[in-house]
Amino acid sequence: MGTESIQSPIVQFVALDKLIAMGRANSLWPLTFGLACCAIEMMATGCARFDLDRFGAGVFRPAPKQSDVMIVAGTISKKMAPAIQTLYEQMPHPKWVIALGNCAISGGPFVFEGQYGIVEGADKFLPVDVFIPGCPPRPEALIEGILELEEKITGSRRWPRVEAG
Amino acid sequence: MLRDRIKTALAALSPLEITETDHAKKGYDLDVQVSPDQVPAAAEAIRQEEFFIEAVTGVDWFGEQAAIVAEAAKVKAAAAKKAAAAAAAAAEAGGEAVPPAPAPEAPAEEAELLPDVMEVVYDFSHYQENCRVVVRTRVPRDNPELPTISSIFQGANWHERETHDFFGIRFLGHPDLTPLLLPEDADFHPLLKDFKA
Amino acid sequence: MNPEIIRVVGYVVAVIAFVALNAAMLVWMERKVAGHIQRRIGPKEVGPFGILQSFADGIKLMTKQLIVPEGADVLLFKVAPMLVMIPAIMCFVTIPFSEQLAARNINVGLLLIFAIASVNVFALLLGGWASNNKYAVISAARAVSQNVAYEIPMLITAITVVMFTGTMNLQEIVLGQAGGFWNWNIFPVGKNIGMVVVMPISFLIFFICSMAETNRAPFDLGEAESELVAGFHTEYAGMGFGLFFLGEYANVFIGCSLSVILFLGGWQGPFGLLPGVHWFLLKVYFLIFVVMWMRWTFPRTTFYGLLNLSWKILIPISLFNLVLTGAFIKVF
Amino acid sequence: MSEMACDKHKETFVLNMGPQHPATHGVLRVKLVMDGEYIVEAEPVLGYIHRMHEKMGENRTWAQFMPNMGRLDYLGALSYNHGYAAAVERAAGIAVPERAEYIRVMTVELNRISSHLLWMGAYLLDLGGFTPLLYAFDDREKILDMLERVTGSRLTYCYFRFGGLYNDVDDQFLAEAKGFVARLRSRLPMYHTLVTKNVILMQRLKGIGVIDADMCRRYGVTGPVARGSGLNYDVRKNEPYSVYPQFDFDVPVYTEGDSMARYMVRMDEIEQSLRIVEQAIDGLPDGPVMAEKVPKIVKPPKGDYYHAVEAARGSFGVRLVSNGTNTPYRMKLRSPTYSNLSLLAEVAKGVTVADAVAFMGSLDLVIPEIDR
Repeated sequence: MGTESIQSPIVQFVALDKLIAMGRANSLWPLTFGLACCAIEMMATGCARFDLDRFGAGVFRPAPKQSDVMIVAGTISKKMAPAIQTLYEQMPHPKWVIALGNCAISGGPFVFEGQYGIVEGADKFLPVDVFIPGCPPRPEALIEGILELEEKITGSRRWPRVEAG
Repeated sequence: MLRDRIKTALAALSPLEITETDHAKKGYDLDVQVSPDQVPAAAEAIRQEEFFIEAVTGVDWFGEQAAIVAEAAKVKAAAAKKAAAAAAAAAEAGGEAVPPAPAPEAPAEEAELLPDVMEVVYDFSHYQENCRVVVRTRVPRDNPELPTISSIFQGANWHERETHDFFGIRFLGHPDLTPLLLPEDADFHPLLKDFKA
Repeated sequence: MNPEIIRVVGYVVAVIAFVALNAAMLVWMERKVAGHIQRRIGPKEVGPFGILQSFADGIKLMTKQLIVPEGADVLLFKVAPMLVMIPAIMCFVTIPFSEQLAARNINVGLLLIFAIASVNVFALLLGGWASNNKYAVISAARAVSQNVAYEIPMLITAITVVMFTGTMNLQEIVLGQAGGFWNWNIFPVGKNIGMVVVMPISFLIFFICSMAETNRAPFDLGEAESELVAGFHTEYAGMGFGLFFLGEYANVFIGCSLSVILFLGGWQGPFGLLPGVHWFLLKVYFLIFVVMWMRWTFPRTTFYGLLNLSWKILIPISLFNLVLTGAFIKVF
Repeated sequence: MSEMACDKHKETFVLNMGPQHPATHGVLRVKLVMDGEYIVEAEPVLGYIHRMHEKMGENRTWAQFMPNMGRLDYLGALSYNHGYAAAVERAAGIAVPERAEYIRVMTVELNRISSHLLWMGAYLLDLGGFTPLLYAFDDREKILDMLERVTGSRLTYCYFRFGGLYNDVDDQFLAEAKGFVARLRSRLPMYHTLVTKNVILMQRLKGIGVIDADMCRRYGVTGPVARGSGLNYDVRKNEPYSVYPQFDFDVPVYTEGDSMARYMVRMDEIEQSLRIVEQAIDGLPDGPVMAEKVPKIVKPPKGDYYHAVEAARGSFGVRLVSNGTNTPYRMKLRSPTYSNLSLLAEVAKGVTVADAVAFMGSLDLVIPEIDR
C-alpha cells in the first residue's frame, strides 16, 4: 500500500484545504456532555484558570448538531452507551472524539471480574481520536489533548512539544 | 426518652426480638427483629414518633444455613473426637473394658438444612434526637416477598425498588418495581451472592 | 444605467459585507468581554488577541456537514435561517450612519424598520417548528409570545419620540438633535424642559424592549440552554446555525443603533463637534457593550416573569408616558 | 396518562430531559409529561452512571475499597472518605489520634466549601447566569491546590486511612489555608452583591419548590435541603463524631423551604465551615497522624455497623456487614441525594420547566452518587 504512487489530482486545493483545516482546528466546539468525575475537570478546564477559550475551544454547545468534538468524560455504563452512540451519530461531520480519563479509555477502576454495568472503554463503540489518561486527568492534560487533536487535523503542532524530564 | 418510647411502641407489636445496642460500637441504638408481615406496622409506629427513613437495603445470607450446619457438624465432630479420646485415655488408665463410645451420627441426618434467607434492613433516624432504629426482617431466599412500606414512607419507594434491583426481593403493593438503577430490561440481581456476570 | 441603482446595489453589497464582518467582530468582542468579566482572557491564540477567532469559526461552520433532521419540513427548515438574515440586512437600508452615509432616506424609515424587523420572529417560529423537535417548538412558541409582548411597549415609546420630533424620518430625527448633547432626545433640556421627565424612561423601556426583541440575556428564553438545550436552533448544524448567530448579532446592532438614533443623537457629536460616522459607531458599540455586560452579569428570567414585566409594568408605564408626552408638548 | 389523553382541553406530550441535558448535571434523565410549559408528571430515570460500588465492596478488601469513596461523590470526596474510614474504625475498634482527626475535619470542611462553591456556580449556570461559575471556580482552584498538596489529587481524594491519614500536613498548607479563610471571607460579600441580591435571582427562587418538614420526613431528606425546610438536623451536631464537638459553629436553618432558603443555607454553611477551618488550624495538636496498632489487614469482627457523617449534600451513611474476613460481606452506601431527589416527582407537579430546573438545581445533585 505504502509504496504505490497515488496520482495527484489535476486541480489542487492545498491552500484551501490547509485553510479549512486551520479553521477547524482552531474552532473545536465541545459538546456539553459530562458523565462523571472527569466532567468536573472538563468544566475546570473551561473556567477561569485554564481557559480553554484561548484556543477557541471554549464554546461548549449543548446541542450535538452544533459541536465538533465529543469529550467522553467519565464512566460509560451499559445503560448510557446507546445514548452516547446516538449523540455521536447526531453530530455533523467532521467530528472527533476525545476519551477523557481512565474510565473512558478502558473502564478504569470499575473493571473487575464479574462486572455487570459498564462498557470498558469508549473505543468499544466510538472512533476515539485522542486518549487522555488520568483519574481524573488534570486540566492541563485536557488542553494537551486538544492540542494533540489540532495537530491531528492540521499536521503541525501549535507549540513545540515539551519533553519529559 | 425517645428511645424508650419507641421501644415500648414497637414492643406492643410483639416483634421477634428487640435489642438495645451501644451507639458508639454499632452506630445505632435499637435493633428490632420482626417477621415480614409486621414490617408495615412497625414502620407506622416509627412514623408516629416522627422518625425519617434513611435507607432500605437487603443482605443475602446465601450459604449461611449450610455454614451453620457445617459449623455445628464440626463442633459435634470435635466433641465426639474429644469424647472418644477421653474414653480411650480412660480405658488406657483403667484398663477396664469400657463400652465403646456411640458412633457420631451423620450430620445431614440430625440437622436438617433450613432454607437460606435474605435479610431486609430498614434504617430510621430522627431529626431532633440522636436515635437510630434498625428494623430487620428475614424472608426465604427462594420466595422473597414482603409488604411494602412505600405508602407510609414515600421515600421507601426508591429504596425498595433498588433492593428489588439488587436482590430480587418483591415488595407486595409497591407501585412500580421496574428496575431503577439497572437497565430497564434487566432480569438479573447483581448483589446476590451466587450472581455471575 | 441609473446611477441611483448602482449606488443602491453598491450599498447593499457593502451592507452585507458590513453585517458579516460586524457580526464576526461582535462575536469576538462578546467572547473577549465575557472573558474579561469572568477573570480570564478569552480567545488569544488565533491571530493577535484572538482577532481571527471568528474567521476560524466561520470557516469551520461553512465546511460543516449540513443535516436536515428526519421528519423535518425540509423547505421551511432551509428557509428559516435565511429569513433571519434578510430582514436584518434590509433594516440597514434606512439607518443613517452619518449625514451622507445612508442607502435610502425614507420618510417613514422608523416604520419600515419596525415592519421588517418583525419578520425576524417569524423565522424563529418557522425554524423551531420545522425542526420536528419538542424543545425547538417550545422555544419557538416562547420567542413568538415574547416578541408580541415586547413589540407593544417598544412601539408606544417610539411613538413618544415621533410625537416629540414630529417625523418618522430617521435622518430628520437625527438632524433635530443637532447642537450638543443637551439637545439629544434622551435628556432634551435644550428643547423642551417637560420632556426631560419622559424621555429617560422612554429610553429605558426602549432599550429593555430592544434587548428582549433580539432575544438577548437576561431575556434569552428562546435559547435557554439549561431548559431547552439550544432552543429553536437545536437541530441546526453548520451554517444554518451560523446564520441564526449572524442574524442575532445583526439584530443587536440594529436595536442599539435605533436606540442611538432615537435618543442619543445618532451621528451628532456631543458638543457640536464634527458630526460623522465615528460618533455613531462609537455610541452603538458602547450600547452593545452594555448589552453584553448585562448578559454576563444577570441570570435569566423566567418566561412568566418576562411576560409580567411587559404586560404589567412596561406597557402601563409606556402608555402613561405617551399621555405625558402629549401634555408636555402642548404645555411647553 | 390515559385520562389526560381523553381530556380534550388538555393536550399533553412527553418531554425527555436527559440523559444528556445541560440541566441534569451529568446523566440523569427526567421523563416529563407536559401540558404546554407546565409539568403534569415528572419521573426521574436513574442508573445511567451506575458504577457497581456496592458490588465492588464485596469483592475487594476493606482497604482496597477506599479509593471508591473518592469516585462516589467527586465534589465532596473527603466526607465520604471520612464516613467509610470512621465506619471501619468503629467496626474494628481502631482509635484515631487527635491530630489526625483535626486534619480530617480541616480538609473535609475545605472540601465542603469547594463543593458548595461549585454548586453555587453551577446553579447560577442553570438559571442562565454564566459568570458566577467562573468566580466560584476561581476560588475553588485555591482549595484544590491546597488539598492537592496534602492529598496528592485534585478531585478524587483517597487521603484517609483506617486509623489516621496518608500523610501529615505541613506549615505551608496551614499558612495557605489561613490565607484562604481570610480571602474567601472578604469575597463572600462580593458573591452576595453579585448573586444573592440580584432581583432576577430572587424572583426565580423565592417560593419555588417548597418542601415542608413532613415531606422531608417521609422522603428521608437530609442536609441543606432539610435545613432549608426548618429542620435543625446536622449529623455533626445531632450525632457528634470525630472532633466536631470541640468546635464552635452554628447550623444555619431557614424555615421557608423554598429554593432561596436552600441557597441561603449553603451560603451560610460556607461561612460556618470557614470558622471550623480557622479553629482547627489554631487548635491543631501535635502528635502522630496514624494510630500505632493498626493491623496490616483489617478484619472487623462479625456483625453489622453503621456510621453516618454530614457530607456536603446531607447525611452519608455506611452500613457494613462483616463476616470476620478481610473483605466486606455487604456494603450499603446510603447516599443523601438519592433520598433528596426522590421527592422531585411530588414537588415538580404543576410547575413550569424553568421552575423545575431551578428546583432540581437547588437539590445539589451529583448523579454518580445517586446511582452509585
